[in-house]
Amino acid sequence: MSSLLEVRGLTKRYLGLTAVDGVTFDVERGSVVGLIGPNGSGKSTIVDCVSGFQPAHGGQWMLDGRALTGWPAHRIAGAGLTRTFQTVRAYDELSLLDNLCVATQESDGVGWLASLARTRRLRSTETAAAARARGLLATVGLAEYAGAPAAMLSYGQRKLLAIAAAMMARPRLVVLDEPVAGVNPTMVRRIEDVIHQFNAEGVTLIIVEHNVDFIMSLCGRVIVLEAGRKIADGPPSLIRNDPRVLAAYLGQSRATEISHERG
Amino acid sequence: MDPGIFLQLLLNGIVIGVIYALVAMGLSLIFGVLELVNFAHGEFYMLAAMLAYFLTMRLSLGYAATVAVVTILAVCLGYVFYEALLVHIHGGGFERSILLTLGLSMVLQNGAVFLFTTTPRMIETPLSYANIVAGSVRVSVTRVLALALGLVAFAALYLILYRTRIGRAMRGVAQNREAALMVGIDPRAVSRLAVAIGIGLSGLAGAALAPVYAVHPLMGFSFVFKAFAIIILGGLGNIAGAAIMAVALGIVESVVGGFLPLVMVDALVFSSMIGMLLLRPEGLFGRGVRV
Amino acid sequence: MTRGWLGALGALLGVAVLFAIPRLTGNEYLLALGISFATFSVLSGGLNLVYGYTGLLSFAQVGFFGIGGYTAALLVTERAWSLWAGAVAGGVLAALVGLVIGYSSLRLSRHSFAIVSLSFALLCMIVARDWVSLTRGAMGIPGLPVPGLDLPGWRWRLSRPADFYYLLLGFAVMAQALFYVVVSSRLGRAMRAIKLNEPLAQSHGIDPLRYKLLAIALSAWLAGIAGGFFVFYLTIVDPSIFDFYYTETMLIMVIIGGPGSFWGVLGSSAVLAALPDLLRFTTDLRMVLYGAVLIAAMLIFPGGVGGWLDRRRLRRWRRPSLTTP
Amino acid sequence: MRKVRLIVAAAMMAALGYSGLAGSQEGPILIGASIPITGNVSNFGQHSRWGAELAVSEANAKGGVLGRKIEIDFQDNRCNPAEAVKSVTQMLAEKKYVAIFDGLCSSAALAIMPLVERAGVPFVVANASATSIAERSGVGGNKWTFKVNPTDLSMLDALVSWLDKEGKAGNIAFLGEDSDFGRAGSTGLETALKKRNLKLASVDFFQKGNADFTPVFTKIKARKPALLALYAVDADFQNAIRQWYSLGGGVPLTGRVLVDQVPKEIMDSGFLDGTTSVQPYDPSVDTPGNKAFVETFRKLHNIAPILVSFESYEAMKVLIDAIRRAGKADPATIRDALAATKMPSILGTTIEFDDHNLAHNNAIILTIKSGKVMVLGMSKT
Repeated sequence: MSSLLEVRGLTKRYLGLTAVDGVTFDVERGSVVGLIGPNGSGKSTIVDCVSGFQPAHGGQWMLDGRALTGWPAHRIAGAGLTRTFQTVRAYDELSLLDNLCVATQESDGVGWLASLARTRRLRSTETAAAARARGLLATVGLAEYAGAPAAMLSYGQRKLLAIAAAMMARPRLVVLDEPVAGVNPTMVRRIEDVIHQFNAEGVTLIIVEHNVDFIMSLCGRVIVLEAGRKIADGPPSLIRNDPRVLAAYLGQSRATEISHERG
Repeated sequence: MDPGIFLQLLLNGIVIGVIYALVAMGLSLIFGVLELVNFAHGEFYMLAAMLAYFLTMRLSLGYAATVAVVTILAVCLGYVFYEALLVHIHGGGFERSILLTLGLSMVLQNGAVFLFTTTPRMIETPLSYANIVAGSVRVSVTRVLALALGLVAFAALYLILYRTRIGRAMRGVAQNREAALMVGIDPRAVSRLAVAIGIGLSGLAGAALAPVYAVHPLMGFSFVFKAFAIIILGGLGNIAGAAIMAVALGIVESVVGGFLPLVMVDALVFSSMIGMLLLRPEGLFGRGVRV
Repeated sequence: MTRGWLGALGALLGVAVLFAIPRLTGNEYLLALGISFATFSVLSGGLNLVYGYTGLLSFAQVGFFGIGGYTAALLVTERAWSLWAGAVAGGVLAALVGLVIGYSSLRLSRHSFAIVSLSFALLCMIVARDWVSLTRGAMGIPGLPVPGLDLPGWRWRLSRPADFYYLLLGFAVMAQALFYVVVSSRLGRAMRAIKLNEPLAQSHGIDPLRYKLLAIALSAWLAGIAGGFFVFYLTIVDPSIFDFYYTETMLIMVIIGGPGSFWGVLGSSAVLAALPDLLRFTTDLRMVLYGAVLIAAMLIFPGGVGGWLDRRRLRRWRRPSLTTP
Repeated sequence: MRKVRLIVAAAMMAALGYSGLAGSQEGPILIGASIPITGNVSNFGQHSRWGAELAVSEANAKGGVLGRKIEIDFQDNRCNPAEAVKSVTQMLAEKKYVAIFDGLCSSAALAIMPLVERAGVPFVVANASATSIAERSGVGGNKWTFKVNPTDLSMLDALVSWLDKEGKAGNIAFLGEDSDFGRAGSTGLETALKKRNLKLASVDFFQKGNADFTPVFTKIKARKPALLALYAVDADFQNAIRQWYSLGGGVPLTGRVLVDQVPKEIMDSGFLDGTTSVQPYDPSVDTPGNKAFVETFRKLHNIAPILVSFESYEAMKVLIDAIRRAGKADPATIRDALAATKMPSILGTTIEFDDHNLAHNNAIILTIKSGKVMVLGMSKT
């Protein structure tokens, strides 16, 4: 089981504050890895650097052995590492179907001229993309609104659409940035099922989240960050009682009480 | 380079710069608070100059009285301008503001041509020919008065923005509209005041410059592009940046105008604008008011 | 797809009618209006591609139009090129200038592109007037020769307005067809995605800079060629070709037509190319009325005609039958 | 799609409907005028209009011409060839205008010339300064275009010969508006001076609508020229004169100085004494015709006529005179009548067209002595 993503010594500094301080971790092919930590621990910054939206000040990262360090965001996405955003984003004026088709059109190898000349190859690629999009909409339960503009969706529905869009281009690794933040409980379960289904189909995922229960039930492995440094990395059962993790979340004194209770 | 000439150019540059600042600060305030560009800003300056000419020559009002009356009327006009037109496109209406103010500029400019004809008018009072002479340097009194008015306006605007509650509210709305809403600032009242002050400033500039330059319906147009250049170079929405840039531009135009051919100066202004942007995209002084 | 075929048929019919006009009426004024509409539709179509679809506010269109005009005029009068080669060369030069402006300012922000494009248009006017050795200065280049087209068996001398009507209308139809193909293809969809949410588009593998430069270069190229043809219709090119009045007209056409709406902008280009002339009955109040129409249009049609059409489409989806979970 | 074509059809119908109002055969004689009503040359357009309207109202007061009243339809060309072509094409398409008048800006006039040639309608240019207009007209060229105002070349030659006599021609600084008017002035002066192997001391141009001249005046003052050739008009001229005065220029002006527009205070102070200027026209010329013209003009618009008002007034009188001599309101006959024009000008000379359809009205050389404008003499142009 070689690792799909290798991150070595990732560092990012803002105006005298080291947001990410030499973080190193691997992600196994087919696994679901959780990334948790209190506010300001550098979770989102790591996602932004790895996906090319923020320049890193140090360290390298490789996908399937290919170095992506310093690549612009759109080339990293093309290489098979896609992501969603903390503040949910969608193309409001485009239909749900178009929202998804846009996500894959750059990586299906049809050039500009072919697109303009509407060659047979383009038409077949487009119909295939539309079919795949309808399938993904069905998976996330939005199939009946395929033609509606994205502006019509509720907050939770937009989260589902964003996840579906990230899956469109058959990525090797998808990073979900707080997929269930601010979402009602029924929708959280729906998102959890959707993630399970995509993982079952072979997609490797990194999930950045505050909802620790959500992470503990979903992820095979959890990485915990505090103030830009990795303080724990292992299966959920181990992480749940690790004193340093408790200290990071609950403060030192409370943490020691709990670890005594749990013996 | 005879120092007298350099001093003459420098002094002249400062006077023009301060007047550019009045117009540019008004434009910058309106852009900062309402996030919309007022293409009709030059026309308000022209209307103020026309009114100043009318008051001085027809009603033979004194210099100070004319400036006061024109500025107050300009502030009221700013209120009316906001309530009648700008209020409808508030919030994210950037492209609609372009069209609305372009339309207004056409109506005001061509309306003035229709009503007052394009014949240039000069304010002829004993004041307009008085000069202050120091060695080889000569400056007309009306320019010195315009400089004084400009500095008074700077001070007044600074006090309003940084020493009053409404001023703080204005800077708040300019920096972050949503945050200002959440703490209960009424954006409509603040925006209306910003427009009133902005138009008031360009009214003051019109009144101050009426005795210096010939007054005619097309005098506002050449000012608008210079004012755009200034507020962009100074950092959009940054009022202090606009003021400093305006004075700097006035000085550069005047001093360089004394050496290079005059038409080169305009080319210099616009190419330096492009150069400045490529080096510091958010303008010399950063986004300033808008964080 | 019947709606598509119906649309295509409607468009073909419209074009056929427009081409028949010179035969129906000898009224040269209608031809002049038609030429003005054709030229402006290429300019506003280009601006709609750059601003309406890709979200880049640009004031540079008139600069490309003028560069095309001057290049064609200079190449034909100085180097004895044909109008066809001269106009295309003018277009290519305009596109190259567009790429330079675009690349240098877009790496920073959309905002700086708007400002650089404004300065560029104003600089063009100054250069046209003062770089006398290149552009003959304020006098412009008068007396442009009558262009001709020599095809085996058919020699076309464009001496009458009807000839230029066919030329500019034919070019406008081709330009609009090219715009339509682009905006209705996935390229257009990618451009709209960049306008609607650029970071999201980047996360989907779309390189915004490539599409922005494509939009700028294509619209500049077509605007340059249109400039080349238009100045030969006028038989003179002078610095007033860079008049800010043209920029205002294009912006008005796109904003009233509705940015991002192909047919809306095409329709508004037709109406607004004729409107200033239809208002000629009042010599003095013409521009005052024109300004008043703009203000009224903005207060009544906030999103422009296109925006109004979009809101109607949205309302159809808000019917109560759409149950949300 | 249907909606869009409706809009286009409506626009077309409106245009057709508008042009359908052809006047009846016996209605007024219609003359089409294309002048800048908007844009930064609108002050010239306004004066051209006032001048032409005065000529027409005087003719109509005497019963019009051929027993019919005369009417002028002014259309705006923004001093832009595209607008000029569109507006003049509209007028020519209605086939009811017997002549087209002025164009005013050189590029607009040059763009109108091929239209009138194809439509077969006479075109009387009153103000455009480009020499290329006359070069392209008359024998072997556009025989429908007639230019009433003289070009700068001949006038400036007369001025320079005058200045040379006073030995001041060698040190002239030139400051002109960056337009066809200004550029024609600088080339005209340079050619006239080259004939006497002299040169301009310095040449500067300013952008029309530029308000502040202090920087360039300071530069010029530093070079201590003997004369300042100033080519500025309306608001620019007012600003320039006042700023030159406030800077204590101390050097008289030359070139085409609008002497009648100098503020009284500056004129009386003797600041401009020694100024010698050449103009195709000046309100202070004391011929009876000019006195009447200036008086009526001042009564109507309470300012004195400027060069443009005079040129349009005279050009319109030439056109009306040609219509009278043609005997019928037919463009071709009017053209022939125009070619044979021999009309007394209010400046006392007679206006005739040479083989390039260019009239050579006199140029007036003026000077200012102790605050008074004096006519030094007239010279053929």
